[in-house]
Amino acid sequence: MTDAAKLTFHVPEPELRPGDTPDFSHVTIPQAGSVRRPEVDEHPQEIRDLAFSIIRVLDREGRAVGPWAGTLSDAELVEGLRHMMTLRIFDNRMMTAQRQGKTSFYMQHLGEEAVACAFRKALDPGDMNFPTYRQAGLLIAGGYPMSKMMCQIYSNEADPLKGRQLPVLYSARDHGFFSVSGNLATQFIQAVGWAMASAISGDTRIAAGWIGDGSTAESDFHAALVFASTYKAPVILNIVNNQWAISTFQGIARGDAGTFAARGHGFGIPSLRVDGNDYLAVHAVAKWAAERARRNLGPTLVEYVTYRAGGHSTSDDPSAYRPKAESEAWPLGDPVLRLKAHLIATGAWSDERHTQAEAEIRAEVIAAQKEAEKIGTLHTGRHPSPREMFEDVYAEMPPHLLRQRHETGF
Amino acid sequence: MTDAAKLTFHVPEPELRPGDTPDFSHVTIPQAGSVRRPEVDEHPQEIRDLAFSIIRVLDREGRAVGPWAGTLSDAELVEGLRHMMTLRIFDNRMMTAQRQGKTSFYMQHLGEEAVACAFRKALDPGDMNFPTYRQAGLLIAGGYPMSKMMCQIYSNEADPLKGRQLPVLYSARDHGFFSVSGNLATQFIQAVGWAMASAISGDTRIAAGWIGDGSTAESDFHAALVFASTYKAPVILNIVNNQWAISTFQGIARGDAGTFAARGHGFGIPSLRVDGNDYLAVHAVAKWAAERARRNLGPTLVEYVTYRAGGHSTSDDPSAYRPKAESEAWPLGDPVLRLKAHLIATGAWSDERHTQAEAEIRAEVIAAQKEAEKIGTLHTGRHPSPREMFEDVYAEMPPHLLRQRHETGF
Amino acid sequence: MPKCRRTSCASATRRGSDMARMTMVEAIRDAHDVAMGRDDKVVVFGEDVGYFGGVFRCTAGLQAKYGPSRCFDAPISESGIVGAAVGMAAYGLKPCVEIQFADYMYPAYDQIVSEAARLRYRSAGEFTCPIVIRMPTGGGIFGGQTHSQSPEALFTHVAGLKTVVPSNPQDAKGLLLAAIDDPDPVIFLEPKRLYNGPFDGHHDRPVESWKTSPLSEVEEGWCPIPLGRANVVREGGDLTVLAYGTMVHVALAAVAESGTDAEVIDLRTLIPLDVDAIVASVRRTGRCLIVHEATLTSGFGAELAALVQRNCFWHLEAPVLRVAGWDTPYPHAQEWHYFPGPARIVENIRAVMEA
Amino acid sequence: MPKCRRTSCASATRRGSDMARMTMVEAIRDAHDVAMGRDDKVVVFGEDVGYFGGVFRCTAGLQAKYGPSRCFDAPISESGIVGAAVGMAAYGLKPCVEIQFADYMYPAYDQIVSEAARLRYRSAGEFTCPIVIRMPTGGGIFGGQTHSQSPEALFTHVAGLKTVVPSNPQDAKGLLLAAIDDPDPVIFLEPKRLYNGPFDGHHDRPVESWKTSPLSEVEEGWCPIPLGRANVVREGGDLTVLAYGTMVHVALAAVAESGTDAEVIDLRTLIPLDVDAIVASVRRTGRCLIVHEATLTSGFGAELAALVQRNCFWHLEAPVLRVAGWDTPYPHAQEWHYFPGPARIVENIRAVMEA
Ligand SMILES: Cc1ncc(C[n+]2csc(CCOP(=O)(O)OP(=O)(O)O)c2C)c(N)n1
Ligand SMILES: Cc1ncc(C[n+]2csc(CCOP(=O)(O)OP(=O)(O)O)c2C)c(N)n1
Ligand SMILES: [Mg+2]
Ligand SMILES: [Mg+2]
Repeated sequence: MTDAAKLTFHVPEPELRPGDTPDFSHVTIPQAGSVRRPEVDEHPQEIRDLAFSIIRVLDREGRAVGPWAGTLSDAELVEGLRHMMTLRIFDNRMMTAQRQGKTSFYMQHLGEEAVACAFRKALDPGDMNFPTYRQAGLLIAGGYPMSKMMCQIYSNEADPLKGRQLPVLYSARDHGFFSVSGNLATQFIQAVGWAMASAISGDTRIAAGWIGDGSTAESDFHAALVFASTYKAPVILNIVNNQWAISTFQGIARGDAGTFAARGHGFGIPSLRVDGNDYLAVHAVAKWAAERARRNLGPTLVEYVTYRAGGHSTSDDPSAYRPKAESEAWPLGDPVLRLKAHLIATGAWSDERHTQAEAEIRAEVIAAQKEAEKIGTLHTGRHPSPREMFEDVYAEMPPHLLRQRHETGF
Repeated sequence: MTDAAKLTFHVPEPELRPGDTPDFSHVTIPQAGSVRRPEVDEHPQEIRDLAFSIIRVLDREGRAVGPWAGTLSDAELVEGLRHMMTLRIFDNRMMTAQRQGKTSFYMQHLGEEAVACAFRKALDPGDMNFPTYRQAGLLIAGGYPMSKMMCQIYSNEADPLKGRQLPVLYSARDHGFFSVSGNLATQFIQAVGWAMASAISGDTRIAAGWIGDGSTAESDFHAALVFASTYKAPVILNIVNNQWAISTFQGIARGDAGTFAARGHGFGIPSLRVDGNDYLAVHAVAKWAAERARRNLGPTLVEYVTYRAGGHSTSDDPSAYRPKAESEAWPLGDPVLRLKAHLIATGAWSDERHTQAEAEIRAEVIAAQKEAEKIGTLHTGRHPSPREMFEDVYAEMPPHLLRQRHETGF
Repeated sequence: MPKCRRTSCASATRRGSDMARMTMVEAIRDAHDVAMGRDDKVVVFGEDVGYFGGVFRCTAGLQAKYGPSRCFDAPISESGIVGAAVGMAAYGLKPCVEIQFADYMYPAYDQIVSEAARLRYRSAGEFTCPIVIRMPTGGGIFGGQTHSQSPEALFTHVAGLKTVVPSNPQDAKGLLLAAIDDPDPVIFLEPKRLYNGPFDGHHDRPVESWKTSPLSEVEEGWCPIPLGRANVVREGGDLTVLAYGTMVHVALAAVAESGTDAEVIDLRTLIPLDVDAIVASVRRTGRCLIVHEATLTSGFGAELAALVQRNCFWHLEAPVLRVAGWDTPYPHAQEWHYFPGPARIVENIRAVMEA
Repeated sequence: MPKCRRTSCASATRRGSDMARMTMVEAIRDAHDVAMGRDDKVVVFGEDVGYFGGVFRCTAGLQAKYGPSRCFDAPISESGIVGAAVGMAAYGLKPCVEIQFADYMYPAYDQIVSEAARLRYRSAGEFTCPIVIRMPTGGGIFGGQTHSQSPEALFTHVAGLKTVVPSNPQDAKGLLLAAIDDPDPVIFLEPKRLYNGPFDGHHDRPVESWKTSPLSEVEEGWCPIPLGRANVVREGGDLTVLAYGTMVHVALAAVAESGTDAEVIDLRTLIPLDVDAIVASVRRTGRCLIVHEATLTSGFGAELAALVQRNCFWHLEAPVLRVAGWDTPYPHAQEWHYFPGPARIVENIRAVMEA
């Protein structure tokens, strides 16, 4: 076919790069309350549309509207707000600590606090999350001690992971928080395996897998969907679409699909898309998915639409690849401000109480930090013994490791 | 949630196992000609239905009907019939040769001949297939010498692959046939890479990837869809759904999805499902997909619905896991008989010509076999020199391999 | 086999009525059965493993006996199989999965190396990964480059994994039981050429069956063989031959043909390695030959040679030699030129003895 | 560095105006630029490689200069990246791809081992795979277990691959040019601790920059360094130290501190290995120490030790010793206890000398 036109190569590009003026006016944001809430056992084919919309509860005036509203009391919402505020202040302190050389590395959640904080409250004790590095909200909202998190970040003597792991790669079994891997996506299929195990055991506990938009390109994302779909595993498969994967915009991973939620359609898995900056919507959708899992109806895929307002990590400066003010232009707003506005609107909260809460939380975080720093930071204070380096490779130390530890003199 | 019912574990099972009476009456087969033929540039969203139907051209009376009919002349169809007959006789001879110990292993195409044979005719010279082990029809329909195929199967001195590869893992660059890998699914993303390279180079050639139903569970299937969708690669992604993956029925790989074609929907890739036992339908759909690719419109996913009528390989006996007569009950019939009936109906063919053609083809195949066997079979005759074992590991033999070859005395 | 000494799960006192003759396939099946019967937490899955019982039949009958929740078919996704197993282990089950051929473990390599092997370490023991990953390994069946590989060195380099290679039905059962019982991930490589009979490398002689070998006497019930202990399968003073899997039989044949009084050690477990047994033997014999099917360069033989020269330097009377697969992919037609058969081993025994 | 001898891309005659000072990052970028400018078939892609220019900036500026068809961002799918590269190579392009960290190569391992490495062989030369897979390797940056690994032995065991590890900007450029030019797949491991300056293991001393090192003098333009040739970076008679990557610098520092007159060889290419250079040196010195960051067991040092004892047996006056990472995952806080620093090397130099 020599008369065919030459092929050309297509590389998706974000619309905006440094220097451009942020503009999200072309992004269609459905009105809060406008997306229906199907029964949990409705056939996945019948709810295809939910993967192409955005489930939202909080409207512009801060009112909770529509069929997804009403899953939480005001008291619970105030607690949720405090969790998000805590996470933000925690992040803030740790970003600074990293700059001060107290740790090697940190990753914050700025702009995404609602996702993990609200999700956590839809789970029951005993359920297990398989998180990535950006779900510390699960720990905060689950009441895990902040000083313990900081000890991990500082790799000090009280680090529950004995200094072995990169900062923020927590593990907290009793808090339903699986050990975070540095390798992307591996946890997604593990979550499915855990859920399969629960079903095999005739248990009632369910699992939740977590993955970022960029990481959905990894193979284990596919493995997870294949296994979840095949064995109808009681698992919630969460995609946190914060628009960016380090310097790469979501279009590189999503390709020509309308949304990440659509990935579920190839597997007959009910797939929902939700406003990730809306604490109430996240919670309601998580509850819905958890009920499906617990009623043995199988997996649910959820895409949380949010925005990574900060850098990817302390090693990253996003101004090199996106407009500086892009995050402010982000049309779904800030999760903390939105929930605050809602609670003020309902009368359960006020600016004064907010300011006061902020001060209280800051004090708590600082107290936790002091406690952790009393023990040590990466380069100061007390650290796990180098002996620890040789422990836990196996349950029992084999002769060759004993020999090596001996060589070190520890 | 201690009041929740216990979870139970779900393992999909085929409806029928050995001893059961085959029954496909619940399988809905759309009427030939009933599925519309969209423009090649129609939006994937608009043709979602094509992934859940079956495009068919040949009706029960052997007539070619509907919008997908008419892509081939009678002469071309006669040629196609001869290709399928050739492949079937070739398979037959090689199955016997394996039982006679002339080779270690063989894999046949019984019941699936139309897929690769018809597809081949939709490509242009220079296009590249990335096949699995069950697409020898591409070689037969492309005029590759049968004796060369047999020399590969016999690993004899004239084996183009110098005895290095397992039988049927052919390679034929000049015939647009990429070296078959023993590792499932790896070729699917490679096909996308080849297509990307063609686009990068401003070429006009396109690629086709091939995969079995069972192998779609592998990670590289996902990688292929992600890359094809992202870079709009000029590639046709073929899934041959022959219902079985060794002993495992398609439900284990497909899970809760309606069809394999549906997998494309998660990626915004136009996805078609076609009667794989209908030579005309396969060709028409392949043509459509090829045109999309060549017009720089990007990838197409095609699921060919067919049935593996024989064992998985010469090492397999399907009566251990499925009813013996299942293949006869298969509602899409036999591709050779269906095309034959059509050509007889149009007057382009007759029972006599068929019988005569069969005899001619058998003679051709036997002649090719004689030619190959004159050179050698796995354990008799002339073989590639053991020296060949050390060649082609690298373009130039590095010192350590030279030393090893020297050690062998060759 | 003169001077043959064996330690196995069949303890002397229990010999007799509670022994059965089994092929290696049957012994592996039996180990599964015993482990599943003893512990509900043991689940078995893999490609074609459920209804059909595995392409080598190692799991035949288990689904019928224990139900599809305990033994089931998996999609063709090695990373999915191992990834799901890691999650199940984190839950508290003890998955024992099959990779259809060792050659197909690569898609699962990330889950094995980055996840299974490091989970206990990275979580400081909070989560553990007691899984067994079985895979048929090695050549000798005209399987070509994707049904013949011996990738053990790709596991022995990974901290956190144990790697086991049995050479006979007794060991296969006992070691598999120990592997399933082990609190850590174990790679269990099954020499497929030994599934149905021993093989001494003389491919042109009639096929042997396990039925006539004393090594097919397998104790019934729960009879684990501890990981980490080598087995001296032939005592001798002239040199020490280190081997595992199929090569144990080939080495024994070669030793007999060479007329040397070699000590032959079946390593059985590569990690943890029985260094003491190796060192004690080589210090006594002063000479060492290492045999494996895997490609030579960076094969496990390299580690063995490095350890031996390090620990036995002053006792060595000749360089440690290695006989291994050539540094090429495993070819199909040239199988017997590739396979390190008795002739090549005899030649190298001579070289070690004459150095 | 007394008695320092180097062969590099900077031939004596061309020294002068056509030299530039570069960090290793700049040298790698320059090699890409030269290769892309010279040959349209060279395409570069990987995660964050396009617009941003790579998390270590090794491809910065290439997309702007050559356009997004020649240098582009890839989805986070290592198997996709390598799999697509294999297909592109089969088409006739010469892809040079980046895996963001060597620790993340495992998802691509199947495509590397089963496909790239064996394509020429299995197709009898009909299809070839001239690809380069670059990946930052090694520790020393507090990267924890998933940003510190040295997986070279997982490549050296695979027939069909070449494995390269440069230790300075000159070599990085020259070897990368040769790798891109090579007709076969090359694994190019870039010691990330050396990206911006040399590092001798004294982590408590001020960070050094390449700017003051003569090794940052990099020839401009096309200046490949042939693969397969080691570099004697310090001549000496007491013992031979074999190292590559970061450990070359650490070994040199340790040698200086030990006061021995060691010969230090920078292997540069692990496969094909410059066995002749190693054997010649060890036969002369009679002693050998091997140093690498990767875990000890089944590391590339095992192969080196096996080769050295085999080829230099009658010349060796002491066992070959290895200094390496411990057989544990790479820990975060204990980095400097894990890293084989100068003190450990000095100790082992003493042990080799005193044996
Ligand atoms: C297997 C693997 N490949 C690459 C990386 C490097 N890496 C770390 S985070 C990241 C981006 C992930 O983006 P996304 O999934 O969107 O998550 P986000 O950071 O936005 O939360 C990359 C490429 C890795 N950790 N693991
Ligand atoms: C990575 C990998 N895993 C497993 C196998 C073993 N295997 C070979 S063919 C096959 C079944 C493939 O079934 P399908 O994809 O449906 O193709 P079909 O044989 O039906 O044409 C399996 C499991 C393999 N070759 N490669
Ligand atoms: Mg993201
Ligand atoms: Mg199939």
